Amino acid sequence: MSDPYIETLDDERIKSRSSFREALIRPELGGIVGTIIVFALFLLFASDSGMFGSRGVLNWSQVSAQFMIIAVGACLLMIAGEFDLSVGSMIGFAGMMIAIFSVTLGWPVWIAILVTFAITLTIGALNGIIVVRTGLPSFIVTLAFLFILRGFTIFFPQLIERKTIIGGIKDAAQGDWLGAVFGGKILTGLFIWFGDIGLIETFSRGSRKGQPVVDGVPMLIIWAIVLVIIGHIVLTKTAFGNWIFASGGDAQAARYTGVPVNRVKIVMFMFTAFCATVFATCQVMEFGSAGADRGLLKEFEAIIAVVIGGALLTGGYGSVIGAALGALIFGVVQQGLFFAGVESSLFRVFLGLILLFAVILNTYIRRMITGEK
Amino acid sequence: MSDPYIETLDDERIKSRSSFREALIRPELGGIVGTIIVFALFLLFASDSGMFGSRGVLNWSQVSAQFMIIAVGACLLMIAGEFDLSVGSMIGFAGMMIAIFSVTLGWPVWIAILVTFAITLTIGALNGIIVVRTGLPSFIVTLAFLFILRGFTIFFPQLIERKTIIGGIKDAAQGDWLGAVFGGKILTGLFIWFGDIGLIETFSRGSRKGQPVVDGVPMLIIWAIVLVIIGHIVLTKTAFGNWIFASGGDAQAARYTGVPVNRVKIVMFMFTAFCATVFATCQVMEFGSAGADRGLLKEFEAIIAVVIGGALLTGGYGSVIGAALGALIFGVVQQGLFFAGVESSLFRVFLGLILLFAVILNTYIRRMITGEK
Amino acid sequence: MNPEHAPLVQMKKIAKHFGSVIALAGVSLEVFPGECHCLLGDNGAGKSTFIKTMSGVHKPTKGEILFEGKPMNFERPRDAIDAGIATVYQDLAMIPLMSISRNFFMGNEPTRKVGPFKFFDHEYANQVTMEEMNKMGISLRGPDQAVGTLSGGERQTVAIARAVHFGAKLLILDEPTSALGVRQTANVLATIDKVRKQGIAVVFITHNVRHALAVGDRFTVLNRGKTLGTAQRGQITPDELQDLMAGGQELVALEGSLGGTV
Amino acid sequence: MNPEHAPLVQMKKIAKHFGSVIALAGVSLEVFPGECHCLLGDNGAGKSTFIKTMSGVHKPTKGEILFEGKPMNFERPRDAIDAGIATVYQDLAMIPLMSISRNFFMGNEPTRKVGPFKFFDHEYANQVTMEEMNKMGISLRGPDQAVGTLSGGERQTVAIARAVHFGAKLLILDEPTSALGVRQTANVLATIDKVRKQGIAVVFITHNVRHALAVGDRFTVLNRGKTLGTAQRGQITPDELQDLMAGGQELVALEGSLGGTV
Amino acid sequence: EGEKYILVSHAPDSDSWWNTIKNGIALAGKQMDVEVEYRNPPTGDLADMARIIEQAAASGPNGIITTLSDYDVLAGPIKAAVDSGVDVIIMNSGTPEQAREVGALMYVGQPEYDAGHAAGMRAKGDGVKSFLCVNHYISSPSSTERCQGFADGLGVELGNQMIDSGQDPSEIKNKVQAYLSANPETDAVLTLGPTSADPTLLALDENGMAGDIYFGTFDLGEDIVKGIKAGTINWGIDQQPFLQAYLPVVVMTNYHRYGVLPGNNINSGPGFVTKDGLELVEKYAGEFR
Ligand SMILES: Nc1ncnc2c1ncn2[C@@H]1O[C@H](COP(=O)(O)OP(=O)(O)OP(=O)(O)O)[C@@H](O)[C@H]1O
Ligand SMILES: Nc1ncnc2c1ncn2[C@@H]1O[C@H](COP(=O)(O)OP(=O)(O)OP(=O)(O)O)[C@@H](O)[C@H]1O
Ligand SMILES: [Mg+2]
Ligand SMILES: [Mg+2]
Repeated sequence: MSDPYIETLDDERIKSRSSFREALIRPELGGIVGTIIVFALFLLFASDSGMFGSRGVLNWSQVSAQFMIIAVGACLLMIAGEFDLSVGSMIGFAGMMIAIFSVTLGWPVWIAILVTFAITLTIGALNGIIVVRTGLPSFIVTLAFLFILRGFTIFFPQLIERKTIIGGIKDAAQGDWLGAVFGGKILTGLFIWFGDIGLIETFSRGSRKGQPVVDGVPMLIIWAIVLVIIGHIVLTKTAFGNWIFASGGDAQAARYTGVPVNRVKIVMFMFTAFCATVFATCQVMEFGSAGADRGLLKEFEAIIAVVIGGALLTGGYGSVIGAALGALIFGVVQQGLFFAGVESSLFRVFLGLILLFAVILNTYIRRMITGEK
Repeated sequence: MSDPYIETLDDERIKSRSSFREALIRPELGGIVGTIIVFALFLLFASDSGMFGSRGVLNWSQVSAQFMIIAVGACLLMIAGEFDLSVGSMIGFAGMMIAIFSVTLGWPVWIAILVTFAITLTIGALNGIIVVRTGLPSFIVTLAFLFILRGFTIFFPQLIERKTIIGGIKDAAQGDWLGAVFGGKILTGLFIWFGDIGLIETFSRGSRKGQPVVDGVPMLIIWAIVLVIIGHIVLTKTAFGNWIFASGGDAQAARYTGVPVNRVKIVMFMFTAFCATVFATCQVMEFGSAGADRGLLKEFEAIIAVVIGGALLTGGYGSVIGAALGALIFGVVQQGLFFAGVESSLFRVFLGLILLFAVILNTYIRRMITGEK
Repeated sequence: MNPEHAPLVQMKKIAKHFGSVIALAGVSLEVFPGECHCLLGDNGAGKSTFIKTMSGVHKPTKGEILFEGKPMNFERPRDAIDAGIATVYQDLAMIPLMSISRNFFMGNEPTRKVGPFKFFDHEYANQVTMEEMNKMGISLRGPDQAVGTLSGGERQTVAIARAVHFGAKLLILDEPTSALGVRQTANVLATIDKVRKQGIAVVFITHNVRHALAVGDRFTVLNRGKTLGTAQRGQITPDELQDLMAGGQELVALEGSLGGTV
Repeated sequence: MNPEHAPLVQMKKIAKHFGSVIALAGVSLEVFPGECHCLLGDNGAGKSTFIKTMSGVHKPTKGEILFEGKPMNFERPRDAIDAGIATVYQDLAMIPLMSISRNFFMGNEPTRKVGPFKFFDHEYANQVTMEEMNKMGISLRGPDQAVGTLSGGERQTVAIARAVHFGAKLLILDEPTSALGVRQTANVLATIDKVRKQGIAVVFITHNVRHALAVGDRFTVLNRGKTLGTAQRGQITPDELQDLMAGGQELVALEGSLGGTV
Repeated sequence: EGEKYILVSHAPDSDSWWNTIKNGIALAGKQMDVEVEYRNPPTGDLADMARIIEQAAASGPNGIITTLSDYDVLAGPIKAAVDSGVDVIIMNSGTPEQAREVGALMYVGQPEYDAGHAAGMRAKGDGVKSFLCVNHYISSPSSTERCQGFADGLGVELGNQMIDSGQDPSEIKNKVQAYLSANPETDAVLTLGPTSADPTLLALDENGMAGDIYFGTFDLGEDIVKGIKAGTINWGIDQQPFLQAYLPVVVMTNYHRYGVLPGNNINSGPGFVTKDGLELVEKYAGEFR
């Protein structure tokens, strides 16, 4: 046979496409475009509302960071071809477990947190095992867990403490090393110095007069960044990442070629549970209480962030960076509407419209990538 | 070629299967078994609680009928391969529209109802058009509408009346013919006679002393029965029913053979919206007010009923009778737990467990039918 | 074959682009009533894409389709079916979860009137399905068996039987024999022959030169989105055809080591 | 072919039932190293089912599998792959949304160590993929093209190239040539020939007698879940083989009207 | 002896304020030696609640204690229950007039609009001119009434001063912060219960407005009591939910056993809880207070 390399290099059946356009079309393009649009709009309409002051930035960063934490888990799971409707209930459940262990039972907070992680990871694995063993759609299985976990989250504290909010975790977590990993702040020294040299504003009145308005980076944001980076590397740069894509693209085909699809899916369900528990722990440590209604509808918010970020609901396609941008868009829009003073009940309408707009944009981009019609 | 008919009649490659077993395995078998189990359990544990008294029966029949109305729509839509998360928001929205038209704007109730149906059917069609035109998953599109419709349902009455509940519809609907079709009762004469001959209890005091406690069959139940029958006939006995199966089974293949898949799907979205509006209208006519929180989570309840009834979440398989039985199970369990005096926060736990149990049973049955492994 | 007849279908300079991919770069073809027109060519040559423009699945990017002399603009497969074009696709149009008879009549459901209402006539459908499948040499367990439980070849046979049963003026078969056993293949070829003799035009895509020569009246070879020309039966030897199909490449070395034409 | 060798695989009285369907009713077979064993038979004869029990996809209902003399109990395809069995399935194991090179190395990802971590070596994967595909005579636009945009034949070539590249002691090909053009078919047959000469055992399923005769050393014919026996190359004429494959039915009438063996 | 009473609320399962109610009814049940049950629509859908009242009546209790959060929806089922011989007491939401109309024995509770109005008057006296109402339960009519009453008490338009905060604490916290930094001239914050008060406290802590901005809240909870103690919260309006649950059981039991009935409705609130006299409140906050 003649050397076919030459043939490869130019094929008359391909219309030329500029390398600029080539570089542009990637799963996260929709997220990037969306982020630019959103920031441009709010800079235009809400720049004088304090949204881009240091406190404002911290404000929407925290909201976005929360979304990011659960979006990373949901994103990898969705790429692996499943999704998890029990994320919200899991958040409520995990918080309640930590509260019961540390306040009611009086365990040290770090033990309470570790035991809770063990429990939620087990539940995540159970979700996964049921899905892969029975072949049922994860929608149904995790919907069942949505109800079961929420039911227990309401039932347990009532049975034990006769209330559905358990407080006092802040006192219990005082000086606890693991508590600080979730609820603390870092770089406080730096920010106080920023405040001293006038780089950021200081409080002009109230109990904390003279202190900088932002006194550190909450661990919540650190967790979000770390999870996004790890998720991105695992997905794109490792063999396991290839398995995630394969399991979501076509589980049967992946199984035929020896990818341990069941293991991949179960691990992803566990990772989603892990992210939900990180979310819950950060929240409990920040607010010092756990309530039975925590996390309501968070599963949808995670899925929305992921989908805005360009992932395919049916699996096999997506990007963690995209999901993180989706979470950022979500957080900025939600808070931005408040800064801009838009009637707050219209937030839902905006959310729906953004979601629609984002998925349509993403579909267009994906078609350009895969060349489908 | 030799006549191949003989060959067909007995094939050595098929293990014999009793005709009894053959007759048993049908999509609704899971629903039938579930219904029997549920009734047996409650007859055992809650028979002295008034659950099977005339008022008790009416109570769970009404709840089941409500579920049935939305389950029929969700069932046909699911068999056609899509689903609709905006059902709950649609219920709230439709009720609110009727209230605004008839109370705030003072239109005759029948006009208010007809205009509302026109609006919701248009929204249903819009849902469908977006889904088929863009090829986006209906999960996402209808999730967007879940937020958009709920947002408007909260926003409009606040804008107009500064509250989130609009009452006074009962007065407006007094003597309205279309109002009675949704909110009336039939067979009242028969029930009064039942009361007179002592077949059912009568009120012991108050303004209705001597009247039977159940004074007729609410139109809600009639609507449920009619919708189930029509849905069943259309699905199994008409060409359109074949198209519904085909569209859900494999839209591409159906399109190739000339099935108007897009039209089928859009019509099914409209039918789902129709069912949601019937639900809302019955509710508004019965209770006389529309609130912004009506219908919350009803989309899940509809999907759960359909899935308990044996339909396949991925489309192409299911039965309306099954969905109706699923709704019956759902309603009886929900109200039955109240009758049995079970701690109400555990209701969700039960719901989750029943859902899991039902789908596993159904999967087993479906595998027997299709012979998959 | 009657070349003096007016052609049933005329495809004129059909081009089809998918995004940046040029699948067809101007292919022309005529199909006459009562002829079996074989479409041959390498993998990826564009055969499936070409017949999909004929059956209304794809809209051509450029070019014109004349059906019975009139320009046709198929918006969807339904239009082509209504015009009288029946197609068996390479990726079969079958719904695995539905029964064989429901699949068979999908889109062409037989109905029975009861009062003002029309109902699907299941009995008739079951009966016809059993008969047609038996004619193709496949014995079914029953017409209500789910298609998903059939083997690949059995499914293909259902698809062909369906197209033949509703077969209109033009029957398009996209590699119908590729998954078939010898007996089924013979049946399909015999069916093509029978259909052609009834005056129906057939477009038959295959990679198998022998199958093509067995039933073909004319042969058009596609290569990389372009046509290499059309030959009459008898004007071309099997070896020439084979050479054309392989894109004119030298296969001598390979063939030698494997003992003759493959 | 070395019949005096110990067989690589021995399948003993394999039966497989799906619910009420009996797909295999006790099929036995031996495959020796370095031989190409052709598995032939009608549609629905059970060929795909049979090789799936060999490659760990299905667990046989009854029967025993010996691999290199030891009883094997494959729980999942991974086990078979690890034991050295590479398979190209009839329904290809390809992920349409993933790039060709990611598909190529799916389940066998090449890794590069960076400190304590192992990363997917994309560069190496891309390079190998391009090379292997070129060897099969397919020129790709680029290794990061999505598999979903390839034609059916192109996809099949990727699947075969993958199996050959990781090709272990036994290579199973389920109708690999059915969707292929002449050139690609020749390539595949040449590849089988090459692989066999390296001492690897090949199980080759086809409906095409000529393809079977071109490379096969032994021929086993399945019919309705049972084996009709195994023949050596040279012990059987093409016509006899054809007769066996069609289940012993008389095809004379048909063949006559269509001009010879189809 | 062994009478059965069912309390039906309109609250979704997860609403923590209703604990006190559950505890109150349980305690009364124990003390009076009667059987008590608590029922609520899981999602807070009032139409579902109507069905629950019908169900409760069908199960043949001696009495039903229920909220009347929407007269239109609930009047029918309650009247039917009364007519079939079940005694009803209205608690928490609704008004004394509506209770009389449906044929209930009495009304125990705090009319929401009036409570809001009283709070508004008090805040006006303290010099408040603008406020932010953090509504965590926008779809419930009674929460809107509280905000509306407060605005009317102050004598200002409600307008955009009520926000739909959602129920997630982080969202509430961040939304309050966002509103306050966009509208820094806001004089006062009004929250409608622990769900919105707790995160609001944290929000004010973080943006340095704690103790500086006027802060009033409905309903008590652990953190609210701490806030009052610390001076961050100026006052809490206590409607004493414990009494709303406890009293109807006691009243009905005695009515059924001995035929005695108080001659008037009982207003369990509004009582303003301030820094003074917090000890018991603190001890039992969230449980009986
Ligand atoms: N939807 C699509 N999007 C992008 N490219 C496509 C699409 N469909 C086909 N192609 C490309 O068009 C070319 C022609 O494909 P087509 O399926 O028509 O080939 P074919 O001649 O039928 O090949 P085979 O014999 O393998 O079936 C191929 O290179 C294929 O990759
Ligand atoms: N998962 C399954 N469930 C039920 N029946 C099955 C299943 N898989 C295969 N069968 C049946 O087993 C029989 C053998 O099928 P198989 O796919 O092995 O045939 P084959 O020889 O590969 O045919 P072909 O040449 O058409 O590919 C067929 O009758 C088929 O209907
Ligand atoms: Mg093709
Ligand atoms: Mg096969």
